[in-house]
Order: sequence, then C-alpha cells, then structure tokens
Amino acid sequence: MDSTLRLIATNPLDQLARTIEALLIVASAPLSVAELAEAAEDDPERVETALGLLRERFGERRSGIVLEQVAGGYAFRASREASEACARLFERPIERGLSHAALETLAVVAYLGPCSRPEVARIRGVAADSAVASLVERGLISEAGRESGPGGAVRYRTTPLFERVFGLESLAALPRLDDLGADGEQIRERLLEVASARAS
Amino acid sequence: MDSTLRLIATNPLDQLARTIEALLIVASAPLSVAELAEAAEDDPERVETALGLLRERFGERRSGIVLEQVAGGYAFRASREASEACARLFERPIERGLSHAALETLAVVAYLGPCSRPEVARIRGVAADSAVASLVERGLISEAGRESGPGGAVRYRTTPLFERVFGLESLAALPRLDDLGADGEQIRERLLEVASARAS
Amino acid sequence: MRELDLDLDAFEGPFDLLLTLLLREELEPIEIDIAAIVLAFVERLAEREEIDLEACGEFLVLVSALLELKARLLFPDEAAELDALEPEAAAEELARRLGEYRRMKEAAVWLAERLAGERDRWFRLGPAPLAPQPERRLAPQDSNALAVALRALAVPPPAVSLSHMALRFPPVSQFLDRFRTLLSRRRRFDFESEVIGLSRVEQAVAFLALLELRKSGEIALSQAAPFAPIRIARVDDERITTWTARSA
Repeated sequence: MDSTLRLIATNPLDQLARTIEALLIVASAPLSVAELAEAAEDDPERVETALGLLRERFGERRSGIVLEQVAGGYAFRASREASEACARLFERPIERGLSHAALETLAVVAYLGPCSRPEVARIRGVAADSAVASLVERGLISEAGRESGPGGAVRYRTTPLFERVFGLESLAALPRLDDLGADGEQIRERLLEVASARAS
Repeated sequence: MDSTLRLIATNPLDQLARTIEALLIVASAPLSVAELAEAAEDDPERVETALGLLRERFGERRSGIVLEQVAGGYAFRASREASEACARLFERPIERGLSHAALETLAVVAYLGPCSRPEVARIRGVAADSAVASLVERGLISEAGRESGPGGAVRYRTTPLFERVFGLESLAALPRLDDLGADGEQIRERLLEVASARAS
Repeated sequence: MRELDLDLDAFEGPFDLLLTLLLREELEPIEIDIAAIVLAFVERLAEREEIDLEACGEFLVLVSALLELKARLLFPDEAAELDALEPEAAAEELARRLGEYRRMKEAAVWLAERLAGERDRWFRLGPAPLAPQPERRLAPQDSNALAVALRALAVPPPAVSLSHMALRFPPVSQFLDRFRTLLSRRRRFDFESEVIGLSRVEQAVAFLALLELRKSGEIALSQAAPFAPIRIARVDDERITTWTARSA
C-alpha cells in the first residue's frame, strides 16, 4: 500500500495522463487544454506536459489510436495505417456527395463567416439555398444569429466539426486569402484598360 | 528501420491489435468479434487472441482507457479511477439561454400549437431540423401526433418542462400578441404571409 | 438553336422552354448557370460542320440579356451605384468583386484537395458507446423572449430596391400583340424603327416575340446583309416576301 502511494506521488503526471486518456475516450468532440484541466482539476501547464507524454504513446505507427491536435483541442482518431479496415466497416456520411457548389459555399462561410445566404449568393453569383441546407444537414456549418435590422437574414458560420473533418487545428490554419487567386491583379489591369478606352 | 520491420513481421498479432484499437476508437457502438474480423480481414480466432492482448493493455488501473466486453461486443470506456473527472466533463453547466434558432423555433411551437418541422422551416425561412432536435433533446418540446393525411409530418408541442422553465402556469399565460392576431390561427397566417414575402 | 437541349442544376430541357419560364417569371434567373448554357451551345456548334451565323447572333442577344438580368438581380442596389461611378471606379469595383469570387473558388479547390488528403483519417462521429449520459439543464427563462422572437418573424423583410424593376423582362405577349396590331395596319415594318428607344432587355424580348411569330408562320423575316435592318412582313403577302427576298 505504502509503496503504491509513493509511486503515484513520485510520478503523478502518469495519473493525470490516464485521466486525460479517459476524458478523451468518452468525449464526442475535441477537448481544449482548458476543458481537460477543468475536468481533471489540474494545472493547464501540467495538462500540456501530460499531453506531450500521450502524444508519444499514441503516435502514428506506434498505436492504432492516435492523439491529434485538431479543431482547437485534442482528440483520438484511428491510425492512418488502419484506414482500409475502417473503410470496410464505416462510412463517411459527411463528405459523401459534397458538391462543388457546397465546397464553394463552405469556403465563403469559412473565410467571411458569419455570413448569410444572400451574401454567399452575391459572391458566388448563384443562389446558395440548397448548398447551405446540405452543409447544415452535414453539420459543417450552423446558424449564428440573424443580420441586424428587422427581417434580417439568418447568418451561418463553420462548426468545430468542419475543422475536424478537414483536419484543421483551427480556422487560422486555412491558407491566407492573399495567397489565393494571385492573378487577380491581371484582371484588374485588363478591366482598367477597358475602362480607360471607354472613357476616352 | 530494419529491426522495426522484423518486429512487425515476427509479431503480426501486434498489427492486428493496432487495427482493432483503431476500429474501436472510430465505432459509436460496441463491435462484435465477427465485425472486427471482417473489417480487419483476419480470422475470428486471431481477433479473439488480439482482444486478449488489448484487454491486458487497456485494463483498469493500468490505463485510463479500458476495454470492456458488453452485450453487443467490445467497446472502450473510461477507467473507474477517472469517473469523477468524466462526470465533471459531462456535467454541463446550467445553460443561461437558448440559441437564437432554438428560441425562434420554440416561440413558433409555443404560440401556434402543434407544429411540424416543415411548417417551422417555412415560417423561419430556414431548415429547422437541428433546432427541433435540440429542443426535443432538452425536453422542451415533444412529439404530438402527425399532420393529417398519408405520410404526414410529425408535429411537436411544448412540454410541462417548457412551462416550468419559462415560469408559465399554462400556455395561456404566454405574453399576448394582439398586434399579430387574435389567436394562433391568425398569427400563423400572418407569419406565413411574411415568410412568403421573404422568400420571393 | 432554340431547341438546344440543356441539362442544368435548376433546369433540364430545351433552351426555348427555359426562356419561356424565365419570361413568365416561373424560374429565377439567379438559379440559372449561364456559363453552362454557353458551354452547351458551343458544344453544339462544334458538333456541326458549318457555323449558323443567324443562330449565333440570336444566341448572343438572348444570353447577354439573360446575363444582364441576372447581374441586375444579384446587385439590385449596387447596379445603380455602379452606373453612377466613373468608368475607372466601376472597373475597380468590378475587379474587386471578381477577385473576391476568384479567391473563394481557389479556397474551394484547396478544401477539396485537403478533403482528399484526409481520406485515411478516421474518427468517431457522435457520442462514445459507453459514455455517461449527460443531462442538459436550462436556467429559468423569460417568456417575453418568446414574444420578441415571434414578433421579429412577423416583420416584413426590408423593401427590395425597385430600381431594377425597369429592367425586368416585359412579357413576350406584349410584343406579340403589338406586332400583330402593327401588321394588321401595315404590310411590313423595320424591327429597328419599332424598338428604337427601348432598353436592351426589352429589345431582346421584342426579338423573341419576332421569332415566336415566325415560328408560328405569321411573319417572314429578312435582312439584306449582316447588321442591316431586319424587315418584317406579313406572310399572307407573298408578293412582298418575294420582293424582299429578291432585293436582298
């Protein structure tokens, strides 16, 4: 009895790591360091250290269970090595049949959200109703209030599930918009040429 | 590198065990030996043996993740040692309010009486599926028959819990909306009119 | 050309049925992917050995009218603003919007690639099999919030700017009637002189009415040369038709 107590006392981080394992196995969404610290009633710093231990234990090729940092927190997932076995048993209902229109809508909501259906339609040039509905149904976007003013349209933002499905640590992990569509400058120049021809 | 490869080759059961870990971490219900064997494309006997290994690795006091055999097969659970931390994780703080979507949906159901999801969606101008599901989960609304006609949609009404939470003696004690109509029917007509104007 | 078969997200069938539905406002221009129509037309052209200039011309008029209509409906208020802008400023604004859309398209491509790369990452959706069952508790709520929420739903949406209403397609029937009345008084007339002063959209609809009349065999159309005035003549007046044809 005495020796067990001493063992725990000398390496209490191990017990914290076990508690974190337990929390992560029952959680249905990634847990942040703050959530883990609160549930475990321990310091966030110690939780970080324990997570470091777990990351080694539950690493790719070492274990079938892998600890990943995603959607603003930590979660377990299957190792990539086992993906074929998983594909034989499970489905991917969220990604199945995700249309091009839905992906464009998702991009608009992820970058400019919260934003409304009319705003999405303005940017994409076509109505976004069915794309928005399918994204809500898949749980990738959700309602986030209405636009201000009477009769304001419902606004949407991406969900933590979106970050998880796309394997993003957070929305900040999306590529910067400035890096996309680099040839925008060319379009601008061509339009300005046309404009000055029209003005003269 | 060489030694790792040899290790896997000499102990293929370890790889099967990792695959089973991966399958169990993805599953949202217990998995039977037959299901595990099929997904892993391996013998049920070998799966049983690998499960034996895993039961030792994921045992009480040894790990925060415990492998449990239940009626439907095998599943992971949290260790008893961590049960208090898990309880703290799941014990949700008392929620201060409802989401905008939930409040709107609840108001429609409360004022207009039994109401189906399609009707709520028509009035709000957005799909009501997740809002209705969350209100049912909270016990604020419950099913109340179906709309007449074949294939009629399920209708919902508010519950006694709803009245308690909102401090109402009965539904008749809801704040009056004389400016919108004398009764539920008139209010319903008015709302549907506005909704169709919004949709056009 | 008008029997061009389309297979769009919002519509499947011949092009002229699509136009009819649009003109009757039974279909919203915003639902229609115009690029897909152009693609279908170009494919159809490529299949044919020779180029039908008349069909191309007709197509250009109709598709540009459709584009304008759709653009106006997409930017009801901004359309007026853009008109008021100096050409350089308007181009600047247009470039900004095009750039924004382009970046979103790139972002969508990035997301699609990311998704493909994550196909071997599996995780559980929903609660764990043996997780504790939590109970959700809600603090006491104010019932006035319900009244406020319902009242907000009864507020009509802000009035849509009517500035673009002038650009709505007038019904084809309006021009059908007008041309028939005209032909009951005169044997022939010039299209241009009849539509002078009308907006481009109205001109396009008038042209559609013309095609409608020719299809039903009520009129004959002729044009001396590309871009020359379009002559319209009563079909029952054979002499005039042959005269026009000879002189062409």
